[in-house]
Amino acid sequence: MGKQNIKAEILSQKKLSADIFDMTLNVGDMAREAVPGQFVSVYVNDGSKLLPRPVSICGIDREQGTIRLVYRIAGRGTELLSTYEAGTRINVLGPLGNGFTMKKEKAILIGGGIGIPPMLELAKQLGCEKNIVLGYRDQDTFLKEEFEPYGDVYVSTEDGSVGTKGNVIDAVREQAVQGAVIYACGPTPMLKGVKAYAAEMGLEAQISLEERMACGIGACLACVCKSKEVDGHTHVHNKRVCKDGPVFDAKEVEL
Amino acid sequence: MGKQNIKAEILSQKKLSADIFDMTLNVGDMAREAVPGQFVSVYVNDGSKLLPRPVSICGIDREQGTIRLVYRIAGRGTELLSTYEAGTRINVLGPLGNGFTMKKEKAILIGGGIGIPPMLELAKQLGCEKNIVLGYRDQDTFLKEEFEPYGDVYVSTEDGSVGTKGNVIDAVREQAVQGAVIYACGPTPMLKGVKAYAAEMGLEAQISLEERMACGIGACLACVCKSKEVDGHTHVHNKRVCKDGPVFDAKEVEL
Amino acid sequence: MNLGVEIAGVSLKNPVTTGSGTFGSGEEYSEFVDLSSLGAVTTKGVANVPWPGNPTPRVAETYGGMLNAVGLQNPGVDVMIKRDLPFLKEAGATVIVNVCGKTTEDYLEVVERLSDQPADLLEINVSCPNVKEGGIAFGQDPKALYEITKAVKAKAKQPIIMKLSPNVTDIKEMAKAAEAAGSDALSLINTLTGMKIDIEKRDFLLANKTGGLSGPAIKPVAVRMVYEVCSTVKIPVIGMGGILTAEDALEFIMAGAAAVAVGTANFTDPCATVKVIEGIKSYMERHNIEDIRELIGCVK
Amino acid sequence: MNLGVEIAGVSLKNPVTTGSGTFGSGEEYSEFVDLSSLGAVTTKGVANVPWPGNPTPRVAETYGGMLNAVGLQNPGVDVMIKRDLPFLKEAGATVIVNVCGKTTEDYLEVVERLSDQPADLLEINVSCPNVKEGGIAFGQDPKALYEITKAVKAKAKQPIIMKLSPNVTDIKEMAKAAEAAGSDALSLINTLTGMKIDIEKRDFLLANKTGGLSGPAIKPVAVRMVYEVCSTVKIPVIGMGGILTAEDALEFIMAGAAAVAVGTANFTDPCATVKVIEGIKSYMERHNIEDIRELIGCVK
Ligand SMILES: Cc1cc2nc3c(=O)[nH]c(=O)nc-3n(C[C@H](O)[C@H](O)[C@H](O)COP(=O)(O)OP(=O)(O)OC[C@H]3O[C@@H](n4cnc5c(N)ncnc54)[C@H](O)[C@@H]3O)c2cc1C
Ligand SMILES: Cc1cc2nc3c(=O)[nH]c(=O)nc-3n(C[C@H](O)[C@H](O)[C@H](O)COP(=O)(O)OP(=O)(O)OC[C@H]3O[C@@H](n4cnc5c(N)ncnc54)[C@H](O)[C@@H]3O)c2cc1C
Ligand SMILES: Cc1cc2nc3c(=O)[nH]c(=O)nc-3n(C[C@H](O)[C@H](O)[C@H](O)COP(=O)(O)O)c2cc1C
Ligand SMILES: Cc1cc2nc3c(=O)[nH]c(=O)nc-3n(C[C@H](O)[C@H](O)[C@H](O)COP(=O)(O)O)c2cc1C
Ligand code: FES
Ligand code: FES
Repeated sequence: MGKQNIKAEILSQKKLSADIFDMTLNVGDMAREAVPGQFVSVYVNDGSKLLPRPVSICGIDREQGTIRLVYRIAGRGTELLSTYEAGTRINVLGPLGNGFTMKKEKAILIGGGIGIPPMLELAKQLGCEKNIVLGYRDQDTFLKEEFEPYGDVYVSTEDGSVGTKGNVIDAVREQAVQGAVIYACGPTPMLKGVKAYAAEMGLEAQISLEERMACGIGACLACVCKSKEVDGHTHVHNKRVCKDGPVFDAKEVEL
Repeated sequence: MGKQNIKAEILSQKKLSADIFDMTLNVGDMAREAVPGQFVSVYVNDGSKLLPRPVSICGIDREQGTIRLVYRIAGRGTELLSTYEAGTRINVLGPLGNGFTMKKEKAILIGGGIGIPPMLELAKQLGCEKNIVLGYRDQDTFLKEEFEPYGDVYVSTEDGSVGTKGNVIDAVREQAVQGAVIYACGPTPMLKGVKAYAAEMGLEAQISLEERMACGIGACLACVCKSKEVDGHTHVHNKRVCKDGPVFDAKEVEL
Repeated sequence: MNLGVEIAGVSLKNPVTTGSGTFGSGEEYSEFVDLSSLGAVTTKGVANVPWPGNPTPRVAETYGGMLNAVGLQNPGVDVMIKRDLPFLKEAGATVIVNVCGKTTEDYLEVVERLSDQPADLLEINVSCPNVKEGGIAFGQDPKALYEITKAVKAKAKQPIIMKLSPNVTDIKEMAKAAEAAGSDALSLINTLTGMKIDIEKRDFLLANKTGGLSGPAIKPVAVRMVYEVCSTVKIPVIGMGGILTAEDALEFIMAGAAAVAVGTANFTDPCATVKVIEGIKSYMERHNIEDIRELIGCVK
Repeated sequence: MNLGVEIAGVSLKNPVTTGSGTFGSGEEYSEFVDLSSLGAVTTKGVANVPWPGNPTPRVAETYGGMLNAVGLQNPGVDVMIKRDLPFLKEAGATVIVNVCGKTTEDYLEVVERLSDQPADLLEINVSCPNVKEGGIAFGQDPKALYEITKAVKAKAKQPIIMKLSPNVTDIKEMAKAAEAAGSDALSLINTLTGMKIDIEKRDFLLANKTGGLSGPAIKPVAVRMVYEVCSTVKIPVIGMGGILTAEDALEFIMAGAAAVAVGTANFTDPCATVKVIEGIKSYMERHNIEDIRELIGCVK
């Protein structure tokens, strides 16, 4: 069945904090196809905007056929999205990308900032023992409580208001967080830190990257990252974040 | 006080017939400034559309501070407008143009198609004796009942389903409609007919013209019509429909 | 906080003027905008004699933009001198008079008539795509542009701003020609030539067939050209093309424009110019910028 | 009802193809579109050897459009022959292979390698603004365009379509040069060179600084150029630039295009091509048009 291009109804839209919103979409079969770490392309209802907004899937309800998206207002598109009330219908293309490869080994889940949402569905679905590290700017620790049922939760904040002062790797070191496989999503500087830490500790790390996109399905070659191996498409060293990723083995990519 | 540029709330939106809609807007002071025959520039909430849609004022409630617009879906802009529910806020610039000069002499009000709406407020405000002639395509005689309190109403339809088969001038002749001043709004071929009839009968005729607009306030010189006299702005023979009109003495303009 | 900029020795209290032809003579917009609060008012193009312009329809909406083929309807320089300039000066506006013509002589006649008038700057439109002899020929050939610039500069008492057409292969060549001939400043872009077809009527939407495309649709082309020109010449540039918001204006300024003009946006919101100025101020406050000139050309 | 058209002796079952570079090799979109239902699939530009393309960010959204500076990343003609052409033929598609190069020799090498391959038409991209040596120099000078067209035509086994750049003063000159050199057809427009600045970061949004502007924003320019070219040359034209809907496609057809390409719209809706075809059909039904060819160039 694969990817679908549908008009989805917004079932709920909530403000989680100053600039973070939480939206549930009725997407039918798309929910049954989706796996943690995948994303969807969301189209806003304004003629001046032609390109989709890629947003990670934060929650999947296969039975209800719904997905949950948690997003930050980053510009006009996400701002518009946040104004849509329940009942509004928007175009959604998905599920896109590869998602995380769920391993049996003890896991460290690391989410930073707006990279936290996709880790939630992963936390739910990963069958193994989990430690969860969440990095925030300040005391606005959105989604934190929702992670608590799934493992031990460690927090870092840039301003030190909650948990370890510093970044997620500071928290991992300070709290001596243990695990064999790291799953991570967050801003590039954080992912660089994760990659270095994993290399240092000899751990496997699956990291979810971000890049500007157009098609979202691997056709336009907008969203490439530098890869160690030649890529399957162009046979250079450019993997497509939207199709070959967004999740990559940290060893595979240059950041 | 003059023209205003406001964000107005839609108080009601009703479908009058297949493609005709009836909208009331809360415009505050703008309603107190408006006179019959003036129009407003309506902006639709879609980034791909920058120019306003000029729409004649069909009703004015000075006390409530509301105006009523009756419009036909002619393209994407008016289609979008028709989807907005009560509570939606849209940008409105107005009141624009000159409006009809209300005379004391017995009047013939002539409206054709989507030129009918502006005649309604004129019918209400004109103090004198009135005959009203309305031209429709077919039996969809929108607004007809609302004219009945203000004078004798004659109807023409293109398909002959109601009243005189033919155009408004056919109805005027067939019914020997009497009056000293004609006030008319409708498509250009109809206005040509009105102009010719008025000349033939030696009557004064005030006709409301339509032209593609950009600024709506007389600055861009998009919306000119050929005038007999040199115009006040450019001193050629181009009067601006949005500012010098939309209502002109039929003798003044070439159609 | 300083918003003032200088164009060829003339001080503008802020970098925001109006796109010629989109703001009339200023009078029509004075109901919405305090004209003295603008950096300058740029008037509709004026010729030596009145021009009736093109047949209607003269405008058509396009996706994120519009086409116009007004064809430079204007009352001629005498009416401008008698009616519009006194009005603008009375209103406290700094004034850029946009000048159009069919022949070099037409341009020179207007420039001469304006020599003792309270016009602060003259913008020479050699780039109107809507009139066969409306100057576009001057604006698409560097040699012709050089010649007319030279001739106008020799006659003009006010500093001159040559207004460039984007309908060229290499805008840098054009800018260099105008600079070499003595132009005091440049403005760009004028409209891109475009067309719209009414598929129901199977006819052109504009009576003139083609028209000039303006509005936010063209902004990326305009910013690119302003950047290219500012990297090439030393004279100041007034940037325009699709500015709707302060953010848009700042793109031009960072690309190197010393001032910007708001055109089509006036039709979408008659208060657009004022909002752009306010928005620039709050950007500067937010980023602790003392002087707008720090931002001019800051992106290289 | 006939929707079929002919380009240089090749029959397309309908006039709708894809904009090179916006539809990959067709494979990615085959989940959404039955490739055999399109008039043709036009592939991403292919060079003699793999090209890595430009650094990221490679795309930026603009008002009613987008900028791209992908820089012609492509796997080279060998992979195209081994992987993409068999896939497309298996899928039943008519195929237009878009060819790019840095030097004349590069182009000739690709064209030669394709001579015995199941490519129905070759589209020669001499108009990519995103690679210094990506052919744009060929596309902005009529003499250079004449030379490369002549050279490619001499080698090509398939009919060739020269793809023109809109970043020129006079598109008619370019079209005439390509026709005179023997091009079998023309396609236009490629993207307009543009720029976007991130005013918060005070930097260019694209790593390449400039990119190619596409999408509905540019449609009026594209329709105008297609009209001008169709009024100038006799060879068929594939029109493109901002087609989102069947109405947009019909504008190009009425302006004279024998076929059209849907580009950026694929990113807004992966089924855009199919919807354009359906929309053209229903327009023809509504207006009782038996043959699409009645509409080609019907507006004069
Ligand atoms: C795979 C992936 C998953 C993502 N998941 C989430 C998520 O779960 N929650 C969330 O809040 N954000 C997420 N983002 C970032 C999100 O896509 C951007 O914040 C959003 O597109 C910004 O749109 P805008 O209109 O508000 O901003 P604008 O800056 O106005 O957007 C203009 C254009 O740039 C693109 N763009 C802007 N910022 C980014 C960005 N950081 N990455 C990619 N494209 C961008 C937009 O899609 C649009 O095309 C994700 C990005 C990617 C690539
Ligand atoms: C003074 C005046 C008063 C009007 N009063 C009414 C009224 O009371 N009720 C009503 O239904 N219609 C009225 N119209 C016509 C109305 O403005 C158009 O039907 C409407 O603008 C179409 O917009 P659209 O987006 O649906 O069509 P589109 O064709 O998509 O519009 C594209 C552009 O063309 C302009 N345009 C399209 N048709 C016309 C037209 N006939 N006249 C002027 N501009 C046009 C639009 O404003 C827009 O800028 C009036 C027009 C004028 C000039
Ligand atoms: C209706 C209209 C009339 C115009 N008239 C003139 C003119 O008389 N002289 C001139 O130099 N430019 C004229 N222009 C061009 C504008 O001044 C400006 O260069 C162009 O529209 C790009 O800016 P914008 O996108 O902000 O409108 C006109 C533009 C429009 C839309
Ligand atoms: C992401 C992207 C990549 C493109 N790559 C190519 C290419 O490889 N070769 C080419 O000739 N044109 C290329 N183009 C140009 C398109 O084929 C087309 O000419 C242009 O985008 C205008 O059409 P549109 O507005 O429908 O997109 C590309 C355009 C985009 C947006
Ligand atoms: S967004 Fe098009 S290839 Fe990734
Ligand atoms: S619409 Fe601008 S002058 Fe009338």
